[in-house]
Amino acid sequence: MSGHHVSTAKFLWGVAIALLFLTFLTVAAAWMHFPEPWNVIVKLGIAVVKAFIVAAFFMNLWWDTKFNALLLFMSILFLFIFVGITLLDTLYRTDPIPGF
Amino acid sequence: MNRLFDFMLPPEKSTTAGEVDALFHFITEVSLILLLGITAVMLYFAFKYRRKSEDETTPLITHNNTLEITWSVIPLILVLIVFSWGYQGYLAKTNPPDDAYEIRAVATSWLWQFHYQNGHVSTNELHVPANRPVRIIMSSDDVIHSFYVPDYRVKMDVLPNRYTQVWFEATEPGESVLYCAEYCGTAHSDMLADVIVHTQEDFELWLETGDAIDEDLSPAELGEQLVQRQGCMACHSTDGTVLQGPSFLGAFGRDRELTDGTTVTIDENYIRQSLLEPNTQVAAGFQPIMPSYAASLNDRQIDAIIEYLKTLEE
Amino acid sequence: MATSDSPNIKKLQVRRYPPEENPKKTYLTEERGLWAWMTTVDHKKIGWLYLSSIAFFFFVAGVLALLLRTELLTPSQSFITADTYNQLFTLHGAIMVFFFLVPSVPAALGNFILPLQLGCKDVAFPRVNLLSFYIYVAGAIIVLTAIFTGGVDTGWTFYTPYSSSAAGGNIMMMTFGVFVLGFSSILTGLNFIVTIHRMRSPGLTWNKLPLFLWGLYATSVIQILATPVLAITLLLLTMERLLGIGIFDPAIGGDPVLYQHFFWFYSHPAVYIMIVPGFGIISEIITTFSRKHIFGYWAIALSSLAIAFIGFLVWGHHMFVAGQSSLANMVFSFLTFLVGIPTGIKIFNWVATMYKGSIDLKTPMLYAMSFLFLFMIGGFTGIMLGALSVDIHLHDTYYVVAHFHYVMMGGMVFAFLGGLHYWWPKMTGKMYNEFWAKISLLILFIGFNLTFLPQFVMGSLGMPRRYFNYLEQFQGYHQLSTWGAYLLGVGFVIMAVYLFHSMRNGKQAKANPWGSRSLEWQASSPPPLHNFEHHTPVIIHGSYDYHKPMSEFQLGIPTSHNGHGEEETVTPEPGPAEEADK
Amino acid sequence: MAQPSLSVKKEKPEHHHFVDADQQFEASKMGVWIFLVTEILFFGGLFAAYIVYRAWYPELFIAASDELDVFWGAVNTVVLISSSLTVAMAIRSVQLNQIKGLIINLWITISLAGVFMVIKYFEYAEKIGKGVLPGAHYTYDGVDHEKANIFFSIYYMMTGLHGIHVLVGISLMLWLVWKAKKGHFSSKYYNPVEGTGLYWHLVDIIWIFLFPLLYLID
Repeated sequence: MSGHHVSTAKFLWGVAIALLFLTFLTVAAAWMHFPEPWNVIVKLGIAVVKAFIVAAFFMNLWWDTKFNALLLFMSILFLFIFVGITLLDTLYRTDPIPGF
Repeated sequence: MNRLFDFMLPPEKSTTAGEVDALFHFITEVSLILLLGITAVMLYFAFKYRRKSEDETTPLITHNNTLEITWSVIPLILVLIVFSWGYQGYLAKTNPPDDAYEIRAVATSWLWQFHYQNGHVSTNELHVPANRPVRIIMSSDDVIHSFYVPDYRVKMDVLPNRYTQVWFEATEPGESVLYCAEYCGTAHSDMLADVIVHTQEDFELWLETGDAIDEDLSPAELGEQLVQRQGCMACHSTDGTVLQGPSFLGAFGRDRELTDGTTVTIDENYIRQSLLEPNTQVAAGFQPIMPSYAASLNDRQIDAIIEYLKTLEE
Repeated sequence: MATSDSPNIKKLQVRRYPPEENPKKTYLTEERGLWAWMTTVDHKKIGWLYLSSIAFFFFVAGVLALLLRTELLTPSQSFITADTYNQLFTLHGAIMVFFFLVPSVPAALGNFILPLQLGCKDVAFPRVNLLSFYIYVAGAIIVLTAIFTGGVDTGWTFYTPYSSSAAGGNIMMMTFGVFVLGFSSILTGLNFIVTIHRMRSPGLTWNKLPLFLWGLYATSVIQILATPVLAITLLLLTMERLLGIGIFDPAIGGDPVLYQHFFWFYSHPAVYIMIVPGFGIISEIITTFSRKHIFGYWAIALSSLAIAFIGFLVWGHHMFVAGQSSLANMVFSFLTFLVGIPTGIKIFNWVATMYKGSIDLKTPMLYAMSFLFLFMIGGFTGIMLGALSVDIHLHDTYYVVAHFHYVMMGGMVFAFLGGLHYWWPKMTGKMYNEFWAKISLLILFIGFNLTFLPQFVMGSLGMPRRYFNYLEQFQGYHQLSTWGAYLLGVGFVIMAVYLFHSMRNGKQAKANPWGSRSLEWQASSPPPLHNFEHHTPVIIHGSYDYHKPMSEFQLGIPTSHNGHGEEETVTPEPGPAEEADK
Repeated sequence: MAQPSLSVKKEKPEHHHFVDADQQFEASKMGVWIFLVTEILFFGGLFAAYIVYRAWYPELFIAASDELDVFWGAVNTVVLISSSLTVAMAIRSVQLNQIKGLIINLWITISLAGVFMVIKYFEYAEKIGKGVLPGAHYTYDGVDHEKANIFFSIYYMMTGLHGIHVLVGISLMLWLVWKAKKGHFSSKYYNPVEGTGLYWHLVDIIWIFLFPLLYLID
C-alpha cells in the first residue's frame, strides 16, 4: 500500500511553481480577451489542470488507492448530472406569451 | 366504454380526456394481472414448500440467466410502451391548436380571476364555449398555484414570474370544478372555481352582458350573491370569525384602525376604495394581500356589495 | 497487503457453530447505567439510541396523522382550524421523512447489524457514530423548538416563494434543524462505506457480502452524494428568508422552479435512501425463512446499485406540471421508467428464492410477503405516475398520496418492522410472542389497505392533496380511510405492548433461533460487547449456503492473529473443531 | 485490499477496534475523502446556481464581474496555492518525524490563511460600502442589469461559504499545532494531519475555480 507516499521537498516546490505559473497564465488570458466560447474554455481548462495537479500531487491521489480517486470522480460526475439535467429544463423553456 | 376501473375516473368532459383514460385503464389492468399473478405464485410457493421438518436442507439454485433476462426484458418492453403512450398524450395535451380561444387567468391567494379579450373579468368563474379549443394563459400574483380541472384531465402550475398555459376543448355545455392543486396556504382548499361551459351563442351573449341573473334582485341580495361568488368569503367571514381579513359582521359604520396608525370610519367610500385599491388602506393586524376588483366589478355591483354589508349588523 | 484467503484459512482453528447459549456477559450487561449508554461508542448501543428516538418520532408523527384523518371525517372544519391542519400535515411529513424514514433502517438496524455481519468489533469511526447520533438529537431539538415557536405550514417540501416570503411561522429554525440533521445522515453513510470497504473480516469477499450490506452500501452512497445538495438548498432557503438573496424568490428576481430542482435532487434519491435498505432486509428474511440460497445474488446486489444510480436521474418527475421544459419532462419520464426494471428484477428474484425452499411462515416472513404485495402496488402506481399524460391528471392528488404511502409505509415500514422482528432476538436476547405478533401484523395489513386503497380512488376522481375542506362527494372515501388509520393505530399499540413485554418477560432467545447462515447469528444472543469475543472471525461459508446442513457450519478464528497485533496463543475449542479439520 | 494479511506482524492501531494501524490509516483517509465528496456536492449546489443563471444572463455576468478586483483575486490565489504547498510540506515533515518542521509549516499555513481572509475582508468592505449587497438589499447602480443583485447573491454565497471553510481550516490547524506540541503525532501516526491537509487542498481547489468564474469572466 502506497498510502504513506513521501514526496521530496523539491518535488512539492515544483508543483507549487507550476500552479503559480498557471495562475499567471490564466490572468494573462483574461487580458487577451479571447472571443466568447474560447474565453470560458481557456480559463476553465487552466482551472481544471490546476485542480488536477493539486489533487494528484498535493493530495497524493497519483499514488493512492484507486478508490479514493474514484470517489473524487463520482462527486464530479454527480455534479455534472445535477447541472446537466437541470439545464435541460432551464435552457429549453418555451413560455407562452399572452395575446392581449 | 365499460371498463373495470371506470369508477376510478371522473366523467370525460374534454376531447383529450379519453386518451388519458385509455392509458390509465391499460396500466391499471396490466398491473392488476401482474399483481395477482405474482401474489398467487408467492402464496402457492409458501403453501407448496412449507417447512416439514426442522433440519431440511434445500437445493442450491443460484441463478438462471434465461429466466432473469426474460423478466428484465418483458417489463422493459411494457414500460417503453407506457412511456411512449404517455408522451404522445402529453404532447397532445400541451400543444394548443392555433385557433384556440385565449383567456387570461390570474391566481391570487386564494381566488381566481379570468380576463377575457373584451376586457370582461370574472372571479372564481371560468366561462368557456363548448366545442372550441380554449387556451388559458396563466400567471400568479404571489405564490405558486395550480390550475386543475379533473373533468378535463388538465393541470398546470401557475407561477409568479412566468406565464404558463393549459388548453382544453369542452365537449358539452355544463359545469365542472376547478381546483387549486398546489399548496398555497390557509385557504388553499377553498380556492375552487366553477368552469361554466356555454354553447357558442350563449358564450357570446355572456361576454356582452355578463351575468344576467342580477336583473331582478334587490341590491342587498345581489351584494350577497357577489360576496359569495367573487371569492370574498375565503378571507372575510360574515359571522364574526377573523380569517385572513377582518369579518364583515357589524363592520359598516364602525371606526377602523389602519396599519399606518390612522383611523377611518367604514363608510361607502372606504368600501369602494377597498375594492378598487385594496392595499392603500389596510386594517391594522392584517397583511396587504387583497387583489383589486377594479376590472371585475361595475358601479352597480359595488353599490350592491355596500348595501349588503350594511345589512350585516351584529 | 491484499492476500488470498485460502492459505491463511488453512492455518485456522475452526470453531463449530453454535456459540455460547445464554451468555452471562453481553453488551447489555457490560457498561450499564444511563451515563454509560449516553456516552457509549458501541455500535449496538448507538443502534438502540437511534431505535428509541425514531420510535418516539414515529409515534409523534403517527398521532399527527390520526389527528389529520379525524379532521377529514367531515368535509368542512370539525375540530381544528385550517392553519392548524396545514401545520399538522407539514409536521407529519417532515418528521416522518427526516426523523423516521431516513434514519430508520441504516441508523437503527444498520448500526446494530452491520459490524456483526462484517465480523468486526465496531464501525470504522465509533466516535463519529456517536457524534452522528447527537447531531440527530440537536436537529430534533431545533425542529421541536421551531414547532413550539410558531410552527411551519409550508409542507415538507418548503416550496418557494411560499416558504421564502408568504408563509409565517418559524421556517428558518425548521430548515436549520433539517440542515443539521443532514449531517447526521452524511456521517452515518460515511461510516458505513468506510466500514464495508476496510473492515470486512478475512474471507468476506464482495461476492459473499450479505445483501443487507449491499443495500446499506447503496444507501450510504446516496446519502453521501445527495444530502449535501439538500444542505446547500436549505442554506440558500434560510438565506432567502434572512437576507433575501433572491436566487429562488421571484419577488427579488429568482426562479422558484430552480428551487424545486435543488430540492428534488436530494429528495427523490432520499426515497431510495428510505427503501433500498428495506430491500436488503427483505433479502435476508426471505432466504432465512425459505432456508434457501438467494436466487440471483448479483442481480439483487447490482440492482440496488443501479436503483441508487438511476434514482439520481429522475427527480424531475415531481415537476411534470411545475413549468419545466417539455424536453426535461420527456427525459425525466423516460428515465423514471428505467428505475422500474431493477425494482422488478428484485421482486421476481425474491419470489424465485421461495421456489423449492423450506418455508416457515414466522412473523418476519409474513412481513416480507406483505411487503412484496404492498410494494408491488406502490411500484405499479409509480409506473402510472411516471406516464406523462396520466400524471398531468393525477399529480398533487390523493393518488400520489396513496402511491407514496404504499411505497414508504407498505414498503419501507413493513420491511423495517420485518427487520425489527427478525433481529429482535439478536438485539434483546428475548423472543416476542408469535401469536400477538401475527395478530398485530394482520391488523396492520388490513388497516393499511383500508386507509390507502380509497385514497387511490378519490385521487383519480380528482381530490387534490393538502385539502382541509373538500367536496361532499369524497366524504365516503375519506371516512373509510380514517377508519383504516384508526385500525393501524390499534395494530401499533398491540405491537408496542408485546415488544415491551418480551423485553422483560420474553422467552430466552437462542443464538440462532431462525437457523440462519448469516454471520450475525453466529454471535451469541445478545452479542458480547465486542461482538465475537475479541476475535476477528474468518468467513468460510457464504451467508446463503442453505444447501449445507447447519452442522457443517463453522466459524474460523486465526491462531496467528487475535486482532490486537501481538502474538498470542488462542486456546483451541474442544472437540468439534479438531474433528472438522480432519 | 481490505483484508489484512494474517501472517505479518502489524503495528498496533491507535483505536482498538481496528485490526492494525495500516487499516486505521487507510480507513481514516477514505473517511476524509468521502467527506470531501460531500463538500464538493455542497459547493456544487452553488456552482449549479451559478451555471443556470450564467446561461440565462451571460451579459449580466460579464458586466457585474467588472466590479470585482482581478488584482486582489489573483493575489489571493497565489496566497492559497502557497498555503497548499506549506500544508504539503507539513505532512512531509511529520512523515519524516520532524515535528518541529510540522509545527513551523502549520504556522505558515495559518498565517497565509489569515492573509487570505484579511484581503477578503477589504474586498467585502469595499463592496458593502458602495451598496453592493446580496439580493433584496442591493442598492448599487453601477451595473446596468435588472438581475445584478442575483449575481452578487451568488458571489457572496460562494465566497462567503468558501471563507467559512477557510476559517474552519484555520481552527483545525491551530488544533493540530496544539496536538503536535503535546507530542501526539509521529511518522507512525499522523492521520489528523493527513486529513486536514486533504481538506485544505480541497479549499484551495474550490478557490481555483471560483477565481476565474467570478473575477475573470471578461
